[in-house]
Amino acid sequence: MVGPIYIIAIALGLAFAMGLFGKALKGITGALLMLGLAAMTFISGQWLWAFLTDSVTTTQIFTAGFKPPYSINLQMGMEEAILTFIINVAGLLGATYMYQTFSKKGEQLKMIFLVFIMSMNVTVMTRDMFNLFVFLEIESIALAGLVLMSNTGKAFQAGMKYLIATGIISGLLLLGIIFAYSFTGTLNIDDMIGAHLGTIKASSVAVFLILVAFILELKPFPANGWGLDVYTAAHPGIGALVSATVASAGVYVLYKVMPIAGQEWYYYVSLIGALTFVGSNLMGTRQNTPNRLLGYSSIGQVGLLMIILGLQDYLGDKTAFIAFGILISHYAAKAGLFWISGILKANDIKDWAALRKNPFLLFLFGTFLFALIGFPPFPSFFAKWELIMTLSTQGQLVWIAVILVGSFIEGIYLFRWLGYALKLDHSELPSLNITWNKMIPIWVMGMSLYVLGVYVTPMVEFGRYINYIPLLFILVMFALDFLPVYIKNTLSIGGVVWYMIDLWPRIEDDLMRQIFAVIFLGGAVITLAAGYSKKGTRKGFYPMALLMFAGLVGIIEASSMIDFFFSWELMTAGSYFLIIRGKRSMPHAYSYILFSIAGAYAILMGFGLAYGSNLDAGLTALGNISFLPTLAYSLLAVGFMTKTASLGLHIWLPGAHGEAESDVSPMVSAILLKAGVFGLMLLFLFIGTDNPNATKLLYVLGWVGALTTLVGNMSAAFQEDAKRLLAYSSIAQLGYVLFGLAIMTHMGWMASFTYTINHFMFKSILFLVIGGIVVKLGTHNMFEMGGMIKKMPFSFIAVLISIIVIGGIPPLSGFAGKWLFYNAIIEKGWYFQGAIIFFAGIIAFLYLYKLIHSVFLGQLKDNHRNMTEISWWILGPVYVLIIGIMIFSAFPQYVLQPIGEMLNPYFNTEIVSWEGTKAFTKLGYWDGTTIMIVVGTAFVLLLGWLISLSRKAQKVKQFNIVYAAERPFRPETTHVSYNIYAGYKKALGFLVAPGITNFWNTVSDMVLDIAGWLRRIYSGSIQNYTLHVIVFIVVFYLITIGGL
Amino acid sequence: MEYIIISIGFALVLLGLYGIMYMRNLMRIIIAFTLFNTGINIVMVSIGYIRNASAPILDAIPAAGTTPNIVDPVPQALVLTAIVIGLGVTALMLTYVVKLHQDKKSLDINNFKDLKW
Amino acid sequence: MVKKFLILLLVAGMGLIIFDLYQAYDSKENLSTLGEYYAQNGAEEVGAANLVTAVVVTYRGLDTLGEVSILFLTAAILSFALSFRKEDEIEEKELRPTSEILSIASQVLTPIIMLVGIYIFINGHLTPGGGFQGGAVIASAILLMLMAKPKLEISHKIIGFVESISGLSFIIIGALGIVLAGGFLDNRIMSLGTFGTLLSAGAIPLIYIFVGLKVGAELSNIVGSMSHNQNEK
Amino acid sequence: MDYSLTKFLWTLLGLFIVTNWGLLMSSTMRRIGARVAGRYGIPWYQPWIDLAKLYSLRSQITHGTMFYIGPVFRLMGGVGMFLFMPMIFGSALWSNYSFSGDLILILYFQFFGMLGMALGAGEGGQPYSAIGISRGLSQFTTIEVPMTLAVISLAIQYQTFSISDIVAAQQGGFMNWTVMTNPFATIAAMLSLLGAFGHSPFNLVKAPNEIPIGPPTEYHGTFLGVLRTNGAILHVAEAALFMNLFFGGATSWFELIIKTFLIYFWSVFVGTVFPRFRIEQSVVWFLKWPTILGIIAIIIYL
Repeated sequence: MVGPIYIIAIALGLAFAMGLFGKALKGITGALLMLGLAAMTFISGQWLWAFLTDSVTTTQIFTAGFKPPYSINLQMGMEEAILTFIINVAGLLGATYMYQTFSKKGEQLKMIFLVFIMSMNVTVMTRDMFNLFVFLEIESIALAGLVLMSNTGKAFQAGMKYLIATGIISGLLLLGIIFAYSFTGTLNIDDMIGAHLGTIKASSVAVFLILVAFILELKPFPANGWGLDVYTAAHPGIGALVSATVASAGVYVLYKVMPIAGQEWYYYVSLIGALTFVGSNLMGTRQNTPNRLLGYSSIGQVGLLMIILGLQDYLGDKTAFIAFGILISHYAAKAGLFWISGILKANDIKDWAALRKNPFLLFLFGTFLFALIGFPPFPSFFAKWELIMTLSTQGQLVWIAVILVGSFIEGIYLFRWLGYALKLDHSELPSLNITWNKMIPIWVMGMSLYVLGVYVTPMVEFGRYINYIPLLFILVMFALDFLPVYIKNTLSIGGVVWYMIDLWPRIEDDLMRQIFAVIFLGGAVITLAAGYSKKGTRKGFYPMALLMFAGLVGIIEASSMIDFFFSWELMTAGSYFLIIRGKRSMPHAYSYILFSIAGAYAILMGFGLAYGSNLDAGLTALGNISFLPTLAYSLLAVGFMTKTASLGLHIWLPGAHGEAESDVSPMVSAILLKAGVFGLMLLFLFIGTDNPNATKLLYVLGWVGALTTLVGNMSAAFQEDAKRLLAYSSIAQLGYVLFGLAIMTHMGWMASFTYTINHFMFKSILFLVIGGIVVKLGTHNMFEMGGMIKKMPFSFIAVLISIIVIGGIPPLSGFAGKWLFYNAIIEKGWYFQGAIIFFAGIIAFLYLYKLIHSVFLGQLKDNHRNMTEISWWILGPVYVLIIGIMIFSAFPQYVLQPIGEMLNPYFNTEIVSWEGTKAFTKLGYWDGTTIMIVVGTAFVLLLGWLISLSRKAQKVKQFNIVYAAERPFRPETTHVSYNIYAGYKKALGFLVAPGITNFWNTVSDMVLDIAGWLRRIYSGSIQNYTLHVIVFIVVFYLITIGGL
Repeated sequence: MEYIIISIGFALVLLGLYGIMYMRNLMRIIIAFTLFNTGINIVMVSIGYIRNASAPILDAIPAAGTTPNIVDPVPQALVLTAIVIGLGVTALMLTYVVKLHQDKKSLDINNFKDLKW
Repeated sequence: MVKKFLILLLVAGMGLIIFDLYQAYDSKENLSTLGEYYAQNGAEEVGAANLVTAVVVTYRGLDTLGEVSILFLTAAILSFALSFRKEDEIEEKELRPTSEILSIASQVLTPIIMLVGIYIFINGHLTPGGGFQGGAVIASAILLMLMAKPKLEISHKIIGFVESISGLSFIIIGALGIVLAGGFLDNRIMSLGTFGTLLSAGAIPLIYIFVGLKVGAELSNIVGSMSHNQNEK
Repeated sequence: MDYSLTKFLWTLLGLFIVTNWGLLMSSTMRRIGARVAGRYGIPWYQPWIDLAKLYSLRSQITHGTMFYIGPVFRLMGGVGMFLFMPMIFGSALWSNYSFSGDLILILYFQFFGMLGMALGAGEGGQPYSAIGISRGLSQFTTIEVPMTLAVISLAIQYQTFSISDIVAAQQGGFMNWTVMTNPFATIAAMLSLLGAFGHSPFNLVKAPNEIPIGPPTEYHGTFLGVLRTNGAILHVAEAALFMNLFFGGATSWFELIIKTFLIYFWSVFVGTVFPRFRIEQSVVWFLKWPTILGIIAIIIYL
């Protein structure tokens, strides 16, 4: 194998040779540069390969023929191999990316670049303290040179700040090194580690200086203004390398020298890391310049890595996996993002909307952002998972909270950015001019994230159970994205059906999972079928829809917590992309994803506590949480409730569902919300009926559920937007489900199941039909509709049946839910919550009537006179569901009886017993079939009676009656169904004052204000940045050694 | 003696830091920076000082097991490297100052606040 | 005012750290382990009378390579950075003629200074001095020339040639160490010779010659670039 | 479960009795109201004349299918309530089809008719209808609050939702009636009944002089006849429900007639004394005293 020393030799030799032959070889210096970088990559690559195949062990490379400490030695181990490899790869790709720039600007730049990459290799490999210092200096000088490449005033300023700051830092490092030498008599890092400098009072100052210097090299908050400026002003190609490689090398160097200080100091590294992670991300929330934003994010990620390094005692042998998982994701993502930024040349993240002109770039952009946040299947996901799990086995809850809060704040700006790119208008922006050499590096980074993600999956406990087959299918759908809708739709439905057939035997004995499988996959088929009504290619829709469904199915199938969480995140990602497809969806999808991430983190922490209690990642671990069980249950419940949009966590839903595309709304409403229900059911089953740790929690959740129904229904009643009305209705319906589950009795669960099944069916119907109508009429406002019953009779019947179900009116299946609730409430004794639930149930009539009246009844509007029925591709699936409702209403026992039997073992409370078609409880009885027969018979008889009495009725035209309160123009001024419940609003409207929305707005304003206020420290003055560095040093000193 | 030298070194370090923080003219900042560097170099050399020892240049190969009475050569070697590095950094800073001056015709740092927040 | 106070406060804070360092410092009677090893074995192993040179060139040869790289980098960056300017901005400045003393003295002194510089780096393994010192002296001769004749254009070709050749040779000698001796930059690829003579200490004189040439060329380059830039408005 | 023809015929007979009793009761009440106001009032047979006239009107118009079916839904609501309620305690034949479901079924079946009426009237396109409906729905939501609380209180008291069982528990003298054993629930429910019957002060749904007759504005002829019929049935059925729940039920038609009359009279009595509320007033009113009483009715069982 080629020794790593040749990395240095090749790089320097080539650099010197370029100076010698530069003029003569002008044409091929570019090729030489690439060749040199390729050779360096090859050398580290072959070492990496050897380590991965276990054919070598950690090797020391001695120089000058003497053993350390007398001479300088390099070390090549697994970690060094990985780092040098990624550094050289980034160098190679970076040079490819900047090929034109380099050839324009002359030989010197190429030499500088080579030395730059080489110096980072040495900082990683060297085991000599002073040598480390020398090559760090080379690195910063080379970087300062590369910054000059931009040749702008800003770049000069940034470089100057950088030079002064690093000059001070390295001066102090030098002081530290020389004193460390004077105490230990060696410069070798390993010998210094052996000397335990950090524990001796006198030498601890030296340790302090070394440590603080290496920490400062990583640009800790707030002493990092100079670093940010470099990110902002440097050529994006250089920014990519600073973020990807300099940061990686710097983190590794810190990791290398930390043992010199000893474990007493680790805590402080974590502390600084936490400050940096949270602080930097916080300020990122106010940033609109892409490169600077990336800078904030980079520094934040490095902060996270510092936390991990500082916590390595807790993380034990998982440290490497976690750190590398985060590091590599950060590395690939940041490099890719900077490169994309270089292509776009935008000064505002809003201009990234231009990305849509190149779908590949958009895809890669999304990939990088999701990798940064830590979504599956990227390595950072697994790393974060292991991080949280391991920390919780050590009881480090505060650290978990800090890490998750920081990650969440990062999500705030990353998803705002993604939203801009996906939705903002880009017609004014120039089209992109992309050469292949700029595209290839970005592709390589993007693809490597996927490959690495899959590669590391089995390294995590239970990771091997993660099923990548659906994801492969989705990849194929991506590849086929150019095909027309009807082909892709057929393929998608085929895939879903095939998966259903494949899945069924695996869940044969598990009714609960079967029910949800039918809701998820059956729902998928039905809602996808409605997609036949769309024309064109519908770019990007199918992969994302399938991603969501894959996630949903994964949740059902999950046997371990990681499996579950993996699928949960996939589902979140898929649904985010679905939701944001709507025309005005950007802000709503944004709040959706933020709530989802926060919820996911709550779940993650809950899982962590479960894992910490059992050291078992199986899902069953949830059943036995001994470590802070109440907290764990609460976190999990809150996490799932972000998906069910319970009160307080619901504000994302109306907009997200209301503005989504017509067939996406039913997907995200009727189907997606059930994921939260499934999660809650799993959780509550694991909690068990008489768990003393959850009694209070369940009681609170009961109230939350009840109030959710009240607020949801009342808000729906005051809506003018048809789809938002339905969205609020979903909130309320899920409130019922939550309430029933929180009751934790047989009867309550039966009610919840009934509601779940009903909501799936009627909300699919309503969203499909109303969505179709909204598209057809071109307005969401109900007061602009009317009289559609004449134009769309089949839609009317579908909606009529649905609202009978929602209202709980016998004989349809909604009544079953109400009846079960009455029984459950009396049995449980939650009378007042129950009263609220029923009150809310009656309020439902307000919005139901508003919906059907304003859309279908009343007066036909002038501009709708030529409307026809909505597409049969929509009505077809709708009528399938209506048949389902009818069957469920007439023969509820076929569904509810097995559910009851399934629930029996879990609850020792009163049960619903069945006698043929009749259901009994201790309190009452109900016979769905008989009611259907009686009502049906009586109805037919009465209708017959009326018909027999009627003469030949004469049809009246619309204009035969007065228009006392409706005008076709500016209808909202006089339209009877505009603000139809004005009086009611006057009386009870205060109940739905947007208090919760205001609350969240205030919170977000506060966060942004804090960020805006904090970032004023970055005044742009060189002096201030120097001050920050010195303040950082002095304060750190006073805290650590000064004992402050 | 060595205490005085090291004190001078430290004093230069502090003086340099003060200058870097206080000065507004870029050239002066660079001068302060070289003071800072020089101070560190002096400290480094004095660390290697051994009382009553001579320079680390030998007249003959010492006999096995005996140690010639010389000062520590290591800090001297290090200082050599440090000086060169300091030179490189200073030269680079000067280049930057040239570029900055070309850009804004000014050396006052308050004129270079284009990048912030 | 507040700022001034804050700066003083910070300097005081740094003073606290430095005071801690000062307290930790003890004047020494004995060499450190590393220094002791070099004192005992350096002369024998490396063959250089000047132990500092032994440490710089051989034991810590990688550092020296780094130093050379830094100078190389700096020179490259300077010529790169100072070269790109818009053509119309370049405008020759009218310069005062240099004094007669300076111009005549420079003609006399330049060769002598150069010679001294060469002496210093050739004898780097025997006497105080070495490649860097020698190179710096050579560059000072160039500086003197420039001061005497501000319009003097230094031939970048020659300087670049010297610089690159010597750098490349350094690398090759270093790499030969892996093949012929114990490792990268091992000086024992040539015989160690008689201790204390000019042709001793293995490859050290050779390396120092190249280092000296390289440093001299690079510093001259830096000085030249700066001066060239100075001449323009 | 008895689906025999005998049962069917007996139920039809019951329906006939109830309809006629309802009509008679309404004319009686109107007379009482007139007398209080110093007028003479209609003859007791007036409702039959009205019905005959309405059913035989020659011409009729329709605004569409839902308009046509609306009255059927409405009538189905009233008839259904009757069908699912045991009328005479202890009689299998007069218990109608109450084996299909319990009290909850009846409570929710009320909505069936309301919804149909609202939809039918909605298709008529008459703004008065829509205004009437929106008021009706608004008011109805809060009427149900005390009612729900009372029903919950009853369920706690009797541990059953079965109406027959509730009646059975009240047998053996009026001291066993719910009105004596659970007065708070009874008062709460009786107050909510005022709203359910829709007499003044809660008659703004139909609001004479303001929006002619509310939801049925566009209905006339046979349709109106059907609605009137339903009104008669519904009043008796609702009164019978209250009778069963709070006043010991009835063991004979005679007892039923007396009790339903008195229950109905209660709302007429209040109606002639109090003027009409605005919608926001009535909505809030039901959430005040009746609700508080309902809460007390539950608290005493906690």
